Amino acid sequence: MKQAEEILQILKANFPDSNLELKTDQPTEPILVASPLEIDKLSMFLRDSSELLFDSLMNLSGVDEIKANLLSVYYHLESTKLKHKITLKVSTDRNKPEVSTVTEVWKGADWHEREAYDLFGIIFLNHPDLRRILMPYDWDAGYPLRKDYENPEFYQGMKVPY
Amino acid sequence: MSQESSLNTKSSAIRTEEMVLNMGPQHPSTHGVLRLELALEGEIITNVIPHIGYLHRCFEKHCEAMTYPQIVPYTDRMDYLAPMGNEFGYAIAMEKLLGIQVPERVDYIRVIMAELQRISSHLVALGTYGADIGAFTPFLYCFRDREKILSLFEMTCGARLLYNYIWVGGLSHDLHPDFVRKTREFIKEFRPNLKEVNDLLSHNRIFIDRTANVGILPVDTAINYGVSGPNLRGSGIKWDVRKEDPYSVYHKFDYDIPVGEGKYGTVGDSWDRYYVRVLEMEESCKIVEQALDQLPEGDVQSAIPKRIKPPIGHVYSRVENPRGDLGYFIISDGSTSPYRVKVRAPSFVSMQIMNELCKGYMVADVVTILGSIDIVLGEIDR
Amino acid sequence: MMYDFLVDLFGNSALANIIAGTIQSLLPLFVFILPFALFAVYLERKVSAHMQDRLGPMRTGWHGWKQTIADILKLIQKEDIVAKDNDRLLFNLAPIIVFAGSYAAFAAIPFTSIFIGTEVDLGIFYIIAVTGIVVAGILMAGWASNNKYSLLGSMRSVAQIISYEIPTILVALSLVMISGSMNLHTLSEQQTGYAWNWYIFGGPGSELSKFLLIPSMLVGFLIIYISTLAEVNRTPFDIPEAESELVSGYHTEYSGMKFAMFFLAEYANMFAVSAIVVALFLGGYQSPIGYLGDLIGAKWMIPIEQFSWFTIKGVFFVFVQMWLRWTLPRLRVDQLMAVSWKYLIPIAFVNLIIIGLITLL
Amino acid sequence: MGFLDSEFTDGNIVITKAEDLLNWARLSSLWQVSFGLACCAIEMMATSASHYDFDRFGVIPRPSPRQADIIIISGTVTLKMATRIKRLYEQMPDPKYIISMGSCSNCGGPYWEHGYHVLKGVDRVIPVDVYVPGCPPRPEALLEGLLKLQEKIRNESMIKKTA
Repeated sequence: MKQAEEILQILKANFPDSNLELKTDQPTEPILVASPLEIDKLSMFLRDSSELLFDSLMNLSGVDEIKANLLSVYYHLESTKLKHKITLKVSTDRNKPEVSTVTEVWKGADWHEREAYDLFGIIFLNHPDLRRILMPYDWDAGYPLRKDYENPEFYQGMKVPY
Repeated sequence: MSQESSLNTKSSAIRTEEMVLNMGPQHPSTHGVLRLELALEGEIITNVIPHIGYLHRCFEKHCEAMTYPQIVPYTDRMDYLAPMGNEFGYAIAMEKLLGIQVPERVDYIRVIMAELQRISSHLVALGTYGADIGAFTPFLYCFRDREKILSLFEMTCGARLLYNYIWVGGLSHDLHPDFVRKTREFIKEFRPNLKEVNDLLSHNRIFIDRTANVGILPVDTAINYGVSGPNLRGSGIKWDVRKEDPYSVYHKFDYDIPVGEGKYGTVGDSWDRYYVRVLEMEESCKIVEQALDQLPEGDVQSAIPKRIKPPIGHVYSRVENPRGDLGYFIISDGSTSPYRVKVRAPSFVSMQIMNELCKGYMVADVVTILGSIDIVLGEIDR
Repeated sequence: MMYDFLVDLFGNSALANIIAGTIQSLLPLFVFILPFALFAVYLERKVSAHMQDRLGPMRTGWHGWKQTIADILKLIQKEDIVAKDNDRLLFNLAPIIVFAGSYAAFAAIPFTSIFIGTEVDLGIFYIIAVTGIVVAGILMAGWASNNKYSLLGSMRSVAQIISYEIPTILVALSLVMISGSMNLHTLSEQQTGYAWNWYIFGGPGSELSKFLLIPSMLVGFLIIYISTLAEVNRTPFDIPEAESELVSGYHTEYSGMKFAMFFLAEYANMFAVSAIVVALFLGGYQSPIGYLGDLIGAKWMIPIEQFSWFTIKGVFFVFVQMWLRWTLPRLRVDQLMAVSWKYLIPIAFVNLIIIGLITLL
Repeated sequence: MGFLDSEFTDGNIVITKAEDLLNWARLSSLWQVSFGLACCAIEMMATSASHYDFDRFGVIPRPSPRQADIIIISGTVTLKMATRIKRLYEQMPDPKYIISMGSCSNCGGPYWEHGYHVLKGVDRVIPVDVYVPGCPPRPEALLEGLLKLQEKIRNESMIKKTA
């Protein structure tokens, strides 16, 4: 059982070049902010390090932070063996949203990442099968959960708005 | 001539080809509108590609447009076999974000409802599983008992399927004066009925032959995929959010977490996943009985905030739904509706193991494995 | 018998022969098979409903007795769909062959001591051979539908029917060894008297060999009942039309009357196989307790009584088939094959040898 | 109007009686495609189960659309699903009937405003005979919808055009 600060210290010791930051101004859990292209290496370490053993990815959610012109991904991790949790966050440019995939680390991330791609257009680099998942494969009207999304008038001849 | 010779060189082996079989979206046993693309070698499965999204009802978009109390009915419609659990999860998450302490009676009633819902949800899982394997009668027996639970819910809040009962900070109605007596009566008559289903299905030799040693899920794989709930416990690990990350008043009750033991085959096979559900119903009965005994008095609406306007921030909270670990990730921007809500749906995660489980089995086993995972498409697609 | 009567009636000419032949061959269809199939469908729905705490059809007539009539009348009205990629000829031919195959089996089934469609000396052999045509029809249906579910269903069905014919034949053979006849009429006549003379209790006579035969006959009876279940695709062997896997198997693509033909053939078949079991083991049309007609000296009543006994026994086994269907789950296709090849066939062989040795005594 | 014309347009006794019989056959044997979409499908299952028993009215589920007469659209129709439903409808043989069960398939239901992926009413792709309101409708409501459909079939005519 480790607190977020201890986890940050361990990570800092192992990844001296990365810029990791712990945001504790939140009313609930603190967030560990990492860099989007390093998240795969970081995750691999989080999973395999004997002190941390984050063997389970509880949740992965994309968020559109339109005011900061960013697309973010939140990772909620848990260790079923050591019973501790951590929230990671990576942010990437809205015009070129690229994040390294963590499917190698947690296989369950596969569909979560596809969903984030489908609904936000976040591109997960090296993802084995990055296709739309919830929306139709031929949906070309953009990414519905982005804040500036506009619904098309028709899809395959069917009227979409009420 | 050249063609002939090329044929001759290959004639030693019969030309075989993979057959692609499309199961769904309209298929009797896909439990809704799931489409499975099966690559077959004869009747042996070489690959399974699930296609989801046929029921994508834009839950997360609706959350961003609705106010916090308005979201509750939409949560009902995600896992429509366990709406009480969904509402419970949402209420817990919001109360964590708002810092509300609900009266004890509210907590007890919520637990009773969630556990009754677990029984009713597992009954559907059992019944449809039986129907998948070919035994149709247990399905009707299960629905008969489920009707009784639904009438208990109806008595409390007036709705049969989607309740809008558990609100942020309280409940929409207090219990009906007859509720306690009728629930006790239900549990009394439910136990023998469960035994009947067990005799008819669980310990039937044909059923065991069909499900034991089929679709074995090792614990490591399950955790790596993030599988939770009865599917994870079927693999033999005692892991339940109610015990690991206690919420509400679950710590006050005495109950067991059933796990798969590999009674008729290998630990983690379809039969284990199925039987964990049967045992869980019994445990839920125990919890409901204890909660009814200890039920305190009080006002169920005293803690409901007049206007829900949480501080800027985020919360991740989870509950043990019948299908597993249901998580809500809510980001608030300080206004009356959330900035972003993401639901970690247990079926969404469990569905990913289909390919892993099905490889090398036969077409008939796809149905067995799919049924043993017990998915709800409303939750997968949201 | 019946044929001669009809030929006499129409004057002895070539035309009369044709008319008599036609009437005689259609008679069982209209008098027995169609009404029975309608009744069996209704029975199935009622039996299943009452086993499942339901009521079943209630709105058409008293307790919904007209339900199947409505079903058939509706199916006649339905559009007959032949899709573009179906093999039109085979697609249209398949239901006829399946229906004809199961219907032809009725020709050699002895309903009473005086009425039997055609008294062939190779009765058992004929029935087993002619029901084999059904296999061809099913395969045609599956292939012509150009649908993967249909194809898988028909493949499974063919494999299943052929596998399960072997134990059926082996058991039938053991009876042929005891009785020395393949004629079902003769077989039934041999079991006359009381229930004690039925072949399931070792057959007529009172020598030692009869008592030695009883265990073997019980085993044989079980084997033939299980394998006939599989031959008519009933649970736990309803794999070809396994609803939860293969939609509805080989008849997925059929609509309207063609589907009705498969549907009726299935129920006619259920009775046909029960009739074979009854004729071989349970005395055929013989009464277990003697005839009322004998008692009051009205000889004309005996055939009617025999017909009732035969129908009662047959319907009872049809009822057991339904009972099993609504109780048991279904096996997987490899397990199904294992049941036949690993258990039923070896046991039937051993049984056959034991019976052979006993008859030598 | 000549005598023969009136025989056929007003309907003579033989035709009317035959028609009644055929209508009766159609309305008392409505086989349903066993096809569920969303929450309403659970209520549809409950309707076929012991307590409400659809079979009383002669409704049995058929897995193949080729052998079915009615399709109950039980739940939210999404854009991805709409084309499949249309195809399913086309696979069914005539005469065929449709019951739209629940608000979602009637008009989009609670998803009418922000549902970017929800078809606002199944009648945008296939013709609907009976609409059953509710979210989800109770089994009794679905039974009522079925009785309404039976009434509609009872008044059908081969000769007279019905609306």
